[in-house]
Amino acid sequence: MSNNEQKPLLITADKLRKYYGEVKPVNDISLEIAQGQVLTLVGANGAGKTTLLNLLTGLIRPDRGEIRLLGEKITGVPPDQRAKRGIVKTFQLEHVFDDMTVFDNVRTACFSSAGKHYSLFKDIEDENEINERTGALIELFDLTGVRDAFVRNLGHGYKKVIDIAMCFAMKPKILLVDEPTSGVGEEEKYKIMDLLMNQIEANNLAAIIVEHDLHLVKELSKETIVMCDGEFIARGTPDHVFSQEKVIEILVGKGF
Amino acid sequence: MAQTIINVVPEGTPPVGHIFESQQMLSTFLSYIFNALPMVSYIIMLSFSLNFILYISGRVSLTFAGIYLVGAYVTVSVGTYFLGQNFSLLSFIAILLAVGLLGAAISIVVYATFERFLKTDVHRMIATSSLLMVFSGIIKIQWGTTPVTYSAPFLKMGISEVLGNIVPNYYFFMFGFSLILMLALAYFLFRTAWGLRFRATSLDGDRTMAQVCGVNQNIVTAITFAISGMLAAIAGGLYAPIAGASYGIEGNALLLAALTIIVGGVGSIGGAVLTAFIIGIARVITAVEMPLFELAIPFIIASAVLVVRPYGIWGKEFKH
Amino acid sequence: MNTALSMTVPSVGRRTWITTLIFTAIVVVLPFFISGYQRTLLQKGLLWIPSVFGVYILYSLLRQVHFGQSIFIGLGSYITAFMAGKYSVTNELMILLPLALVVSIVVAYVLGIFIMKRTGFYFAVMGIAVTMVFWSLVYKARTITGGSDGISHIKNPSLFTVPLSDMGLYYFCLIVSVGIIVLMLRVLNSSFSLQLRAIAGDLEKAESIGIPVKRMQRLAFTIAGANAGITGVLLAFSYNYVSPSVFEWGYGANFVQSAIIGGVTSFAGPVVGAFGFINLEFFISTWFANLWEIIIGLTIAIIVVTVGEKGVTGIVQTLFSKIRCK
Amino acid sequence: MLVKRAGSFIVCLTVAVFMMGAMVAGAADQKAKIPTDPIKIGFVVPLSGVAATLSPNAGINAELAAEYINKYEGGILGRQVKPIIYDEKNAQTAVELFGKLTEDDKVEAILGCLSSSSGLAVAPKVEAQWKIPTLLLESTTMALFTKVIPNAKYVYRIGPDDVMQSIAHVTAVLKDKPDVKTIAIGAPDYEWGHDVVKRFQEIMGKFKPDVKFVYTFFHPFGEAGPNFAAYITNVMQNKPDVYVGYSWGSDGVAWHNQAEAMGLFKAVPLVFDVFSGTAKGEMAREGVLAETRAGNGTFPPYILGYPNSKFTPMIVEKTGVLPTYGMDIHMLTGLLYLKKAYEKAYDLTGQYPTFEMVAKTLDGLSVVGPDGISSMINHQSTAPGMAVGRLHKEKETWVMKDLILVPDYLRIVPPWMTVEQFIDTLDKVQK
Repeated sequence: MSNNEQKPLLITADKLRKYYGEVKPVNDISLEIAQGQVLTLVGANGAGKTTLLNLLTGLIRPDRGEIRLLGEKITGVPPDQRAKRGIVKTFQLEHVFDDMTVFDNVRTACFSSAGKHYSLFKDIEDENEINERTGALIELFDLTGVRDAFVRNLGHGYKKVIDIAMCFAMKPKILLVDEPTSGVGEEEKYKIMDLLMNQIEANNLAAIIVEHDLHLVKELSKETIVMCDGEFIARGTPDHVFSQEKVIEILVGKGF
Repeated sequence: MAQTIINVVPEGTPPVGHIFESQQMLSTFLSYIFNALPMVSYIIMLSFSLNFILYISGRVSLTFAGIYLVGAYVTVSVGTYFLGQNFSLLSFIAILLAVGLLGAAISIVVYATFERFLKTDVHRMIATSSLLMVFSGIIKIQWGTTPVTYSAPFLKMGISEVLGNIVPNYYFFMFGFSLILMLALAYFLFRTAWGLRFRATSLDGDRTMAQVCGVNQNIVTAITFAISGMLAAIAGGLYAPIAGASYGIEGNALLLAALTIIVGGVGSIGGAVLTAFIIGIARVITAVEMPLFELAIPFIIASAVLVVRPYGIWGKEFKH
Repeated sequence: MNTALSMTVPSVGRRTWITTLIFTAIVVVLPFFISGYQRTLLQKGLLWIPSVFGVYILYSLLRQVHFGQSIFIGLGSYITAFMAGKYSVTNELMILLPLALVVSIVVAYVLGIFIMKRTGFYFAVMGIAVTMVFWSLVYKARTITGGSDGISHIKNPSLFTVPLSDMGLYYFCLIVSVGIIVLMLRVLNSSFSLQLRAIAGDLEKAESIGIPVKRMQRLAFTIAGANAGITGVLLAFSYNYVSPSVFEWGYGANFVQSAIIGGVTSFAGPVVGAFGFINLEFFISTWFANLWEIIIGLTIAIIVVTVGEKGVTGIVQTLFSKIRCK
Repeated sequence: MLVKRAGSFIVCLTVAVFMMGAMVAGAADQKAKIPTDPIKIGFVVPLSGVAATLSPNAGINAELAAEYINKYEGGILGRQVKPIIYDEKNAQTAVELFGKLTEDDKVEAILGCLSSSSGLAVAPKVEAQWKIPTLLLESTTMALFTKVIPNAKYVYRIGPDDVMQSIAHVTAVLKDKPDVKTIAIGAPDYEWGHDVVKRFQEIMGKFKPDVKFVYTFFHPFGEAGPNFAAYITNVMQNKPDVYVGYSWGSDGVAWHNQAEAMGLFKAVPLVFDVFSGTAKGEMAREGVLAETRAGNGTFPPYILGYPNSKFTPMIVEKTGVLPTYGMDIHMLTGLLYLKKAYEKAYDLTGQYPTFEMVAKTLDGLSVVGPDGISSMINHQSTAPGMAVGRLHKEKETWVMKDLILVPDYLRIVPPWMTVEQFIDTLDKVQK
C-alpha cells in the first residue's frame, strides 16, 4: 500500500455493489489504484471479476457505491465517455470488427480517441494525422504484415492483439484486461503478454489484469488480489497471497 | 331480440339502482371481450406461429403470413366444395386439421428449398417478406381478387346470450380451438421429452450444448417450421368464415403478429395470449369510442411498450 | 473469403466520382430525347435516390432494415400540400425545402430515440408500426388532411420567386439529387461511416472504445429521414397531388426493395436500385400486370439468396471482373 | 312545383335534340374519310393492389367491353376498338400510365381509374396537359368537379353521384316504411363513405325532418380480415327502425356474414343495403331492401335492355361470374358514350373529330347501357338503373321484387341548378 502514497490516486471505487437476485457478484468492494500500478485479479469462475471490470467501465450500473476517476465522480457516466477519459477494457472473448481490415479497426479507435465522431464530410484518407497514428500503432503491435487483411480471416492471437491495439489507440490511463490469454496457444500467450506488459510499462499505465494462469500472474505483477463470491479475500504480492491456505482452497480446491 | 346494454337511456327512465349499474358495466365490459374474441384468437395463433420459430431456432421467418393466406383460401374452397351451405362440426374440424397439415407441409418445403439458404436475420426478413408477394400473386391467379367466403360454420352454429350480449357461438369455438392448440403446444414444450429438446435448442437454452447431447438439429428445425405453418394455416381457416378470404389479408396478419411479439416478448405463450386480448379489446373499444385511433391503437400500444420495456412486457433479453 | 456476410463499403475513389459525373451528364442530356412521361419517370427515379440512400446508409453501415422512410416522405409531401395547395401560403422551394428538412430532422431525431432502442427484426417492425400510426392519423383526420381523397391542386413550384416549368422542375430535382449523391458519397467515406460500421460489427466493443453509439445511430436515422423529407417535397410538386398512401408502410418498403435490387455493397446500388425498381414497376404494370407480385417478389428473393446484399450492381461487377481476368 | 320545373327541363332537352338534328342534316354533305385502322382506347384499371379487391377481372372485362362494341355495335365510326389495358397501381403510376397512353400509344380516349386518389391525381393533368377525352369510372366523388377541376372540359365521370343515389335511397326507404322514426347508418371510413352518409342524412332531413339518426358509424375501409362485431352490437342496441348500410367489397362480405350471425337482419325491421351483391351474391340476404346499381348479381340480366342481355352472358362465359358493381359494367357504358360522341362529332363537323370536339360532344349525350338509359349531365353520368327492390332468391340467382323506380326528374340535378338549390327544392316534393 505504500505505493499509493507516492503516486496520485487514479481510480477509486467505494463500496461497489451489484446483485442479481440471490447472486452477489460484487458485494461492497472498495478499490484504489494509483498511476502506474499493475494489479492482477484472480478468482474462480463466477467470482465476480468480469462484473467488477464491467462496473468500472460502465457497461453495468452498480446498485450502490461510487467510482471516481482522478477525484471526479463518474458513477453515472456512460461507457463511451469513460473510455474517452481513459478507462479502457479489453474483452475476454475477442471483440473486434470482423468486417473491416486491421487498419480500419485500429483507425476507428484512433478516430474515436480524437473525438471525430461527427465529421461527416471529410474523407478519411485525408485525415493525415490519424492515419499516421494508426500506422504507428500497427507497427508498434507488429501487425504490419496483416495491415489490409480482413479481421474475420485472421487467427485468434491476431484478434487479441488487434483488440489490445485498439485499446492503446484510446490513450488509456488505466487498462482493464479481461483474461488476455484465454483460448490462445501456449506460445502466443507469452508473446501477447510480453507485448501487453511492455506497452503498459512504456506508457506508465495502471492496469487490472484478470488472469487464470497462476504462473503468469506470479511473473507479471507485484500485487495480486484474490476474489471470491464478490469479495476481496486476499491482497498482496503473489508469493505472499498464494501461500495463504484460504486462497489455495479457493483456487485449487479442497481436494489438494 | 336481445336485451341490450343500453347506450342511450330513454327519458323518464327511473334512476337505476346500484347493483343494476354495476351489472350493466359488467355487461358492457363483457361485450368488449366477446366482440374481440375472433381477433384475439387469430392474433394468438398467428403471433405464435412467428414467435415459435423465432424462439426455438432464432430465425425470423415471415412465410407464415403467406401460409395464413393459403389456409384461408383453401378452407373456403374445400368447405364450399364438400359442405356447401351445410355444416357439421366434425367435418369442419377435419377440414381445419387437413388445412393445418397442408400449412405444415408448405412451411417445411419452403424452409428446405429456400429459407435455409438465408444467412442473416436481415436476409431472412427481406427474402421471406418478398416471398409473401409471391404467395399473394399465386393466390390472385388462382382465386382472383374478389373476396370469397364460406360462412356456413359461422352462421349455422347459432348464437348465445350472455348477460344481454349476443355472441355467435362460433366466437367461442374459435377461441376455444386456438386455446386448445396453445395449451397442447405448451404441454408439448414443457411436459414432454421432445419439448425438452426443443427448449434446449431455443434461445433460452444452448444450441451447441444441445447438439453435443444428441439433439438432432435438423429434425427440431423441421418440426418447428411444421408447427408454425400449421398454426398459421389453421388461423386462416378459422377466421375465413367470419371475414371471408380476400386478396391482401397477409399484410395485416403479419403486422399484428409482429406487434404481438414486441408487446408480449419472444417465446412467451402467456404473453401472446394476454397481448392478443389487449390489442383485440383496445381495437373494439376505440372502434366505438374513439374512431380516430382505431387503426393506430395496436401500433401505439406496441410503440409505448417498446419505450418502457424494450424486450416486451413478458419478454426477456436474448442475445442472438 | 466469406462473401455472403461481407458488407464492407468500398472506399470512394476516383472511379466513383467519374461514374457520378457520367451519370449526371446522362440525366442532364436525356430529357431532350425522351417524351414527357418518360421524363416524369426519370424525375421520379432521381427523387427516389435520396430516400434509397437513406435506407442504404442504415442498411450497409448499421445493418438495419428501415421501412419507415414513408413517414418522412409523407411529412414532406403534406407540408408541401398544405403550404402550396390547401392553404396556399407559398410555393417557394427555397422556403419549403428547408422547412421540410427541419421538420423531418426533428421528427426523425425524436423517433430515432426510441426506434433505435432495438435492432434487427424489432427495428424493422417498429419502423412499420410508427409509419402506420402516422398513416392512420393522417387518414382519419379528414377535416385537416382531406382523408382518403388527399390534397390535389398543389401549385407548381417557384424558385427564388421564378415559377418553374416542368423542365425547370426536372433540372431542379436533378441538381438536388446529384447534390445529395455527392453529399452521401462524402458521408459514406467519412469517419462517421467507419464508426457506424464499427457499431454494426460489435456494439459493445464500439462503446468500449469511446464511440457514442446511441447518438451516432440516431444521427444516421436522422440523415435517412432528412433525405426522405426532401424526396417528399419534390414528389408532391412533381405529381401535384398527395394522398395518405404515401404514409403506408408498403410504400416505405419500396425503398428497401430498391436498395436490395440495386445492391448495398456498391455506391451505385441506390441509384441503380431506384431506377431499376421504378422501371420494373412501370413496365410490369403495362405488360404483365397480373404477375406483378410474383415477378418482384421472386426477383428480390432470388437476389437475396444468390448474391446476398450485392444486388444487380454486385452481379455486374462480378461479371466484369471475370471478363477482365480472362 | 317541381314537376313543373322538371317538365320544362324535359322540354328544353327535346328542343335541344331537335336543333342538333337540324345541324346534322345541314352538315351531312362534305365528310372527311375515316381511317380504317383500329381505334386505340386506353384502359387504366386496377389489377393489383387494394383496389383490385373491388373490381375482379377488370382486365378481362375491358377486353370484353371492346369485343362487344366491335361485335354488336360495329365499332366506333366503323373502326374496330383496340383496348390497351394497364394496371392502375397507385396515383403516381396512374399519372405515368396516362402519359404513356397519350404520348406513346396515341390512344384516342382513356377510360379508367377506380380509386379516388388516381382520379384526383390524373384529372388536373388531363385538363392542363394531355387534353384527351377521359371517362373516369367510379373514381372520386363530386369533389372532383366542384373543387379540383371546376371548369372541366375533357374529364367525364361515370358512376353514381351521391345526390342522385341518396334521393333514390331516401325515397325508397320512405316508400317501404313511411312511419320511420329512427335510423342507424354505417359506411366505410373513407371520403366517399362520409359523403354519402352526409347526403343521406341531409336529404332525409328535407323529406322527413323528425327522423332521428340514432347511430352513425364508419368502419375501416378495405381492412383485411375486419371484425365488425362492435358496430353490429351497437346498431342492435340502438334498436333502429331502419338500418342503412354502404359496406362493399371485402368489407361487405365480412359485414353481411357477421351481421347475419349476430341476428341483425332479424332484429332490425328494415335493412337497406346499398351493395347487396358481389360476384356470386355472397352479400345478398333474403328480404333485404337493396339497390340494383348495375348487374350486382342481384337481378337477372334480362331486366334492363338489350346490351345487358348480350354483355352479361359474355362475361359469365369468360369469367364464370356476373359483372360486379361499377367498373365492369361502366366500362361498356363508357365505350358506348365514346362511340356516340365520336359519331355525333363526325356528323356535326364532317371532319374526323378532334379530341376537343369529342370532349365537347360528350356532354348531354344519352346512351342505353347495359344497366339502362343514362345521360351525361355536367360531366357526370346519371346513375343508371337506379332502382330499389326487395331481394329474393329464385333457384340459384337473386332477383329483386317490388322494384321502386325513382324517376329521373326527381333525382337528377338539372344543369342550371347547384346541388344545394336542388336539395332545397326537395322538401316541396313531399307536399
